[in-house]
Amino acid sequence: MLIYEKGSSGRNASAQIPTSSGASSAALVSIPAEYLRTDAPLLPEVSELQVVRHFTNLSRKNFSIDGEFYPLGSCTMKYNPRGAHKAASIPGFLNRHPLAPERHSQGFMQCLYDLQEYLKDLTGMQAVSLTPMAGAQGEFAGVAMIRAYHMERGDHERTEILIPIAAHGTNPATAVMCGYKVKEVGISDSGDVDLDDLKAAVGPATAGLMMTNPSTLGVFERQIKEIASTVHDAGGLLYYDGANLNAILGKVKPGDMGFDVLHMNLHKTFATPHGGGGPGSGPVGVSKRLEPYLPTPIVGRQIVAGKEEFRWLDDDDIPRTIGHLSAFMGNAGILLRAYAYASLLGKEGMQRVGEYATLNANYMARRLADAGFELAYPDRRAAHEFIVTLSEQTKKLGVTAMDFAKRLLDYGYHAPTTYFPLLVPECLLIEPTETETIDEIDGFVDAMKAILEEAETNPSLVTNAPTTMPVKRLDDVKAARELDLAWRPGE
Amino acid sequence: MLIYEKGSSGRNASAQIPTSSGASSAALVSIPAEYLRTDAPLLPEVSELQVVRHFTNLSRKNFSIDGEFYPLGSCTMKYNPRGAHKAASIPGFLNRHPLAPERHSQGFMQCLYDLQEYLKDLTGMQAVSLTPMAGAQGEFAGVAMIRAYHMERGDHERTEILIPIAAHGTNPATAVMCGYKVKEVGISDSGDVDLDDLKAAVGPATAGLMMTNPSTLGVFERQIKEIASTVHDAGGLLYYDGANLNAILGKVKPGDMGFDVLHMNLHKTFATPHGGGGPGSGPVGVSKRLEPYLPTPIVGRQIVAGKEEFRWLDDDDIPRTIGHLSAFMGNAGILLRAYAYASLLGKEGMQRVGEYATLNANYMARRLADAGFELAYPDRRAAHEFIVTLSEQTKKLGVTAMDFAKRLLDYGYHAPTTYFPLLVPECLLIEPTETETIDEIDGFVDAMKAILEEAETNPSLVTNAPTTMPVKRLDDVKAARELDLAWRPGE
Amino acid sequence: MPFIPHTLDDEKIMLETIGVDSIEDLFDEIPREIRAGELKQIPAGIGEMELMRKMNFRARKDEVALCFIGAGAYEHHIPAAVWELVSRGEFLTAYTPYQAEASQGTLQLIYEFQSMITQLTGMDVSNASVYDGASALAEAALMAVRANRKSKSRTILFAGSGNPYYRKVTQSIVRNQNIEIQDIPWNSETGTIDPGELQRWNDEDITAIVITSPNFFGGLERTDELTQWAHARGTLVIAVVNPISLALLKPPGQWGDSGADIAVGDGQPLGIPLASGGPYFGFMCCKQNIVRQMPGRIVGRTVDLEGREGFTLTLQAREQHIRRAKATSNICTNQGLLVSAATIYMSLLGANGINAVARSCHTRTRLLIDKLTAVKGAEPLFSGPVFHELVIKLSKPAGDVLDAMAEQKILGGFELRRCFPEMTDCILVNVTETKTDEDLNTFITSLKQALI
Amino acid sequence: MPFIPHTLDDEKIMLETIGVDSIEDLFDEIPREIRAGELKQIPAGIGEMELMRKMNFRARKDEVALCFIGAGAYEHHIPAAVWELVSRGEFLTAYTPYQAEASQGTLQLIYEFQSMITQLTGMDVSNASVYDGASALAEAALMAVRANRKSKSRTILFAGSGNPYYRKVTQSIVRNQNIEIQDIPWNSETGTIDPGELQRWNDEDITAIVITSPNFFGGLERTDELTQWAHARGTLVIAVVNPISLALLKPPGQWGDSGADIAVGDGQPLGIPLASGGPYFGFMCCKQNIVRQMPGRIVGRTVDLEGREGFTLTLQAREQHIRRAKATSNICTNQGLLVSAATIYMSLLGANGINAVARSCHTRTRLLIDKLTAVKGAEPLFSGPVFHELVIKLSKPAGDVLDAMAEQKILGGFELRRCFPEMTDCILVNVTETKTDEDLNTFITSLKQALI
Ligand SMILES: Cc1ncc(COP(=O)(O)O)c(C=O)c1O
Ligand SMILES: Cc1ncc(COP(=O)(O)O)c(C=O)c1O
Repeated sequence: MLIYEKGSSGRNASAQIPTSSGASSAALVSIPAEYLRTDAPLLPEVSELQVVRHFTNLSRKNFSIDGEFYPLGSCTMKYNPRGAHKAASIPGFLNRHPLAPERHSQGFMQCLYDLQEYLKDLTGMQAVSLTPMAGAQGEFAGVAMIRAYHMERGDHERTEILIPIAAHGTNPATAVMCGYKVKEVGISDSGDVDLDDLKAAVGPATAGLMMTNPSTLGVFERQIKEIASTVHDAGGLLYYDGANLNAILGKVKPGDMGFDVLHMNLHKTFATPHGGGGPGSGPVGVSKRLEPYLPTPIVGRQIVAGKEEFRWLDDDDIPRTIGHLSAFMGNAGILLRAYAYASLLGKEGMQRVGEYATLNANYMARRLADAGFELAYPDRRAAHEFIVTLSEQTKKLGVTAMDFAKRLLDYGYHAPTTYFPLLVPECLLIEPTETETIDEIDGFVDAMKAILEEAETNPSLVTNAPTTMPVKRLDDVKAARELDLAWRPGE
Repeated sequence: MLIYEKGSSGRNASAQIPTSSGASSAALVSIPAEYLRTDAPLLPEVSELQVVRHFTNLSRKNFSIDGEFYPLGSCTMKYNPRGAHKAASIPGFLNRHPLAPERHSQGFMQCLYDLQEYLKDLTGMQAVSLTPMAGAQGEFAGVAMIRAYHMERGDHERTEILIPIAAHGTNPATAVMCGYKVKEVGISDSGDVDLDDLKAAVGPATAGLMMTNPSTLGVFERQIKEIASTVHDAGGLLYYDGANLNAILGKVKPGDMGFDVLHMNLHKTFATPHGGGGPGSGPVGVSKRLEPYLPTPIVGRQIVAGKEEFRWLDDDDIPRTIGHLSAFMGNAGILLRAYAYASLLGKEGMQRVGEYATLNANYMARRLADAGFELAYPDRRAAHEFIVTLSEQTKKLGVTAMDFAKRLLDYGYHAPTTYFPLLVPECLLIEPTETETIDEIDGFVDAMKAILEEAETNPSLVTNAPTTMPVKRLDDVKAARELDLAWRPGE
Repeated sequence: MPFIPHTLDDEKIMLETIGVDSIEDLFDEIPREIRAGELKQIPAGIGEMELMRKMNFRARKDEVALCFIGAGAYEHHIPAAVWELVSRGEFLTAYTPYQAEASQGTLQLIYEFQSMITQLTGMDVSNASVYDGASALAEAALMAVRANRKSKSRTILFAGSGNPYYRKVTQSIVRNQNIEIQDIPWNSETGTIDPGELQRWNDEDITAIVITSPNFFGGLERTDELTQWAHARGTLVIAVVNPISLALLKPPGQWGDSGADIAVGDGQPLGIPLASGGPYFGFMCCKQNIVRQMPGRIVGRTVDLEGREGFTLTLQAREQHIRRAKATSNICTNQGLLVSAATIYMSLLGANGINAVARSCHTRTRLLIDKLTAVKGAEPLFSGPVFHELVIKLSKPAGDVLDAMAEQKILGGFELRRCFPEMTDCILVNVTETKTDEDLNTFITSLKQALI
Repeated sequence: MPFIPHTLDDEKIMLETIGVDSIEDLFDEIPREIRAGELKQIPAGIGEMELMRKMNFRARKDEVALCFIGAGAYEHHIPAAVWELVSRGEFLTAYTPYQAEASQGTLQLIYEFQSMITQLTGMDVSNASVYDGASALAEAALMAVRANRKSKSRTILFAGSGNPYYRKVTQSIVRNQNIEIQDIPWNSETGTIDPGELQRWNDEDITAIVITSPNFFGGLERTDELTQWAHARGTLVIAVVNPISLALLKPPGQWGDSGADIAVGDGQPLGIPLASGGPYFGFMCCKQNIVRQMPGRIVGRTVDLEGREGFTLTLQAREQHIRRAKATSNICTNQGLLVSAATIYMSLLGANGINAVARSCHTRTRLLIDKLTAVKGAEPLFSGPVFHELVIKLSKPAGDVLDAMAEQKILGGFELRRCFPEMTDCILVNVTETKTDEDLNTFITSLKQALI
């Protein structure tokens, strides 16, 4: 039931409504009638208890990390420390206006400065800007910098971005947003980039190559050095999609792989909460030659009379910047959470992230393989994630990857990513993350085994799943055909 | 699964553990070995995520006001404003040490002083002490004051406390804790006290009478003036159990009814959260003659150099006090919440509480009666609560009040209080409270109707309920016979 | 090992199962020569206790007594229930609702959000949010270029009284697609756009016009006339609005005869703390006929196999994960949690409540203007109606005055010179329902002193 | 109408259904002459915004920089997860788990609590809490009188080095039942009880003895000898303990040969904020053989109709709602929410974590003692081992010194004169893991200045 349907005309949560004393209509006279609204918008008319009860109950219809194992590949659904959340919620941070003068912002700015330094170290890049508000915006910033670089050099013929076919959808979409054409590059059977294909594709039109490593196939691109030199030799730049940084945190730095520019997803690698679809944060890091183009503002540090002082570096300081990407300074609160997380982990902790994420993934992959599931790349090490393909089961039993995914919900596990990357048929992309125990992983494997048995003995249990959720499978076709995107009265 | 069973030897939530640097064992040398523990206590060994996930999931196995309509009679389960919770959680309050000097406590003490004044006004009493930590401790304080009063007057023969049979169990238990014998007083068919019985019971041994009004039968005691004079004439004092104050808030003051002493349940009338069984707070109010005995400390106010100052009144100021009832000053945080609640409601709001609590109860009673349920006191006004008796259904259909209660859970409603008061067979004591909407009440009535129909057509649906909860009915006999009160390893 | 639950035994079992000797072996596909050395800039980890201590110390440095800066982010009362609910793990730690059956909570909430925000804006449909108000405007510009098939110019007019930061962000984002932004100058007396100014574009192919009202200076634009001009010539209208104002002021869906085509803004005033600038969220509404050009997630109501009502992501063919290079935008993660907060805020306040907030903001702003008459050397720069924000012209350089006020921990306003170099003695001052009479008096006293 | 959802229409329908004209009619059974007039002391209601403003203002008044007062309530680090979880509506707004099937969350949690606290204390069984440590002691005294059937004297010995506030509360509560409390004097050099002192009661019928360790002065008592003396003569032993200390110090279940009979204390150190003194919770454990004399709720593990594990309130025949006048106590509402916090705290910290906290407290206390040697006019009063608290004797009146320190917002300790009138120049100082080296230096510097 919608909150609208719980309302009743004239009901309200009056403790939240400013008393009318402060809102005499005499003052409104100063606004001529033509500017005023004459009808009232239809919003719910409910009591405070109704609101609390409604949203409490809605929340209970969600799976979440706090409630369930959530091995959603490529999304790094790991524990979001409550301490980081609390640290970012201290009133002094929460009430700070984004345009407060620098001298009333030193505490906040110091956190950001420190975070910039940490991220540089972790990625091996020369400079970092924290402003992009999610991975995709980080990608935008990165490719826009590549473009600015070529443009400034008068290199106008570079109109293409190369992208391996397994890439996340944001990569090609970003390239287009930045005015580029996309050229796809194939993948070999081993999961590495098809070097021949790359060499054929690269050329004077190549502005750059976007890739993530480990790739979205869950394996580390072993020829990365050769790829880098191939692209660089052709005059292109290398973009690193940092969504999979968790896999290699502290183990290998994108800068050392030869990347010129990257973004990180703090809402993945730095454990800031995903919030049911955001907010995120996608800082960008660059090598020396792209530094002049970084998006602004950035926090700078100077020593004044022996004292550390932080100040905003903006367009005046970075005149060739690609510009601002948000009204203020990005998702500041998420940056604070990431800073808190990094502080809690420290340098050893950071290193362990990659280690145990990788350990969990390889253990889980092995156990699933032993249980009879087919790994997409059985001869490769799993990075922090790996792919199971159920095309065999689909063919033989008529039970698809989607059916497995839905049935997992009944077993109390969130489904892995399904049907991505598109390259692998009937696939599940599984990422356990380092914060899960061996017991959770074993439990998941047991559920997969049980579902496989169901699929063999009683497939309708699987194809009709889920049955324990608030709804059964939804009619997506109807949703798209008979668009119902907002409640209207009289329904 | 118990949290213990999720643990693994050596696992921990290390971000919470002080670093060993501060805990060198050299310092421990100053504690001789004979004082030290040699074995480690068995506590869970789990990660922070495991803790968060475990308790998140446990919480989801609870009904609560935030999630469900919870008409538990005599418990006043109404909305607990989040604003009051937040106000009491401001760091300045949360971090204040209870023994901080007065000059660093003025903000806190002012809130308590204000609350004392509000409560005096609401109850019509002369003075208030906030220290009792729940209703039962308030009762203790009240009866202890009655005892101190008689003792000081040398009135040693008064050894009995009179209590109407419908009273809450805490009343007789309290009387005994205070060294009294309990004498029960009967109730007439109309739900009022049986005056003849009272007159027969009262006498020189009478120390006092404890009662609540409206009574736990959900009706207002109409002869209250006569009862008061009967007891007073015999030299006894009148104790008011304020658990049912919600019914008459702002409508009638216990002081005006003739009561000498009372307690209030702030966790009921003042909407502080019940917390799964506490904390509560049970301030006491007294008439002039009991004022010297109030439990300490109390907040006093004085004007010093034109400025308001608050100070603790303790045993030196109130030498005949019955003493301290808690190590510090009662459930301070609950008092702050109650103060916040009173501030939000203000005087008009306070008055409305009684009005709408009564409206909801009478509406619900009428609707249930119309639906064929038998009210215990059909000719009386319901106060904030009322009683339905299902003895008819029990006899005819073999479906008891307990069965109805359990089946209601399946319908998403918390059960009313069952089998209390003991006086009325197969009863449900129902208290909707003023914060529920007509829709919730109608929904509950519909559920009751549906269950009645089930009881008539398919009684096993009701007698086997609940079926949608995490467990079915539990084996209470086994629980009491084969006591299992703590997890031990190897189970 | 913070947050890593592995015991030595666990690790042993796992390594054995995999068939390797050490965790190090799992990285053997990474070429030796690129393996990372030690981290140099990151200190050793600290416990939560030390973290809180450090962060409390830093946060305290930034505390002020009173803040009159608005300029796109506004201090409002946020009901306690909002963040208590939003912080529930089930909202906070869920992801994008890809598995609809296990995400009905978030999905229904977004549907409710779409319902409410379209009511406030008076528009037909809404998406589930974009990053912030500024990037919402950039997306709106790109969307308008896609939607306005008749226009070939890729030229967008920007009413220059709009938020200059939004202007900058839009510029950063759209310039890669050869879109040109031209500014409509504002009248220096009213601080708003004279509709007559548009005449100079009468003969040009203009793809869309961006109208911000209340504008950056708090002024109300003549939105009806501007909209009429645009629609008369096939130019799409992009409205930039403040959601709180919309319970009081004419919503974009009612501008002119047929309403704006796209309406965007920042949702921050709807229950989101200032928090140094984010996370906030951008809202984005449009007319039904161009919904397929909208970027971002959209939730639709449908039924399940048994006919029960349910909610799901819909029109996904617009999005990058399906359409890749042909998507309407690259946006993926948006600002879900903030949308949750706003939805709860709107539910608690209702239309009357938001209207009361808007009225209170307005009345208190008027009160400040009244009190200003007693201050020598400070007066409103513009005539004309404003909503909760105004420009004050000072007799001294604004920077000095603001510095003097800041000494007393009062942030007296936004220094307009930061965006408009010529406005050296002007400040932009915001007053919301949070400012008591006493606060206004404090402001006035402090301002007076600073002007001496 | 804050929190009342009735619209005029609702009200009309309801009144019609009931068959009355007005709400007023529903009160017609209340005699006219006692109906209340207007409320005089209660001001008009305010909104949540104004409330928060007022409360923030008042709370700010009470803030201090550093607090070294312990005396029964101790500042510890509280993991953020604790109160985030406890504040979930399902814990916060549920009631006593009367309907077990709809309260398995709370019930299992209490069972887990009972498991953990009995482990810490080394006792057999625990209840679900009483109000606080002091009232727990009072209940323990009453329980001992019931449990010790052989003793007729109703006399309880109280080791005088115990918490004087606990002593007072116990006195207030037990005196109505003709129970006498006699004090065992403490040795003025060690600040603890000499077991030899007990000889004077050798020939008397003593029902129980109360031993507090660490005692009020932080000193560790010779609990083995005291327990042995008591048990040798049929006297029950009531232990009063600090739960944090129990991961380091010998728990009451191991005192003497057979352990204390009842162990109580305040659970505040386990994740409960100082909060001006409450709500905290009292824990209460005992030996299995006297569990039926225990007051309060107890949760047991059992099975449901289908054999599934489940939890329920048990041994309810001890309680007032069943046994009424014959109940073990009148306690009903206890401190459930705080028990929840403590259970989560203990789960997060584990045995190693609590041990580390205890060690850190101890080490930091020793550090303070070391630093004290540099302060003229301040030295530890007692010899002998202490846990995280100690008495410092000053060369000046304690009140003056503490006042001077308080000027700098440092609460230097508890003024012992408040409980022990003769100790005019002594303060009781507590140091926990929250105090950094810098904090200790600040304390020392401030103390030095105050002593000049
Ligand atoms: C590989 C990859 N790249 C980019 C992104 C985009 O990041 P965001 O959703 O933060 O925009 C994602 C997110 O799912 C991803 O998995
Ligand atoms: C009528 C009545 N009296 C007294 C009490 C005892 O109050 P408390 O549980 O706060 O001790 C209750 C609580 O349920 C009650 O309903």
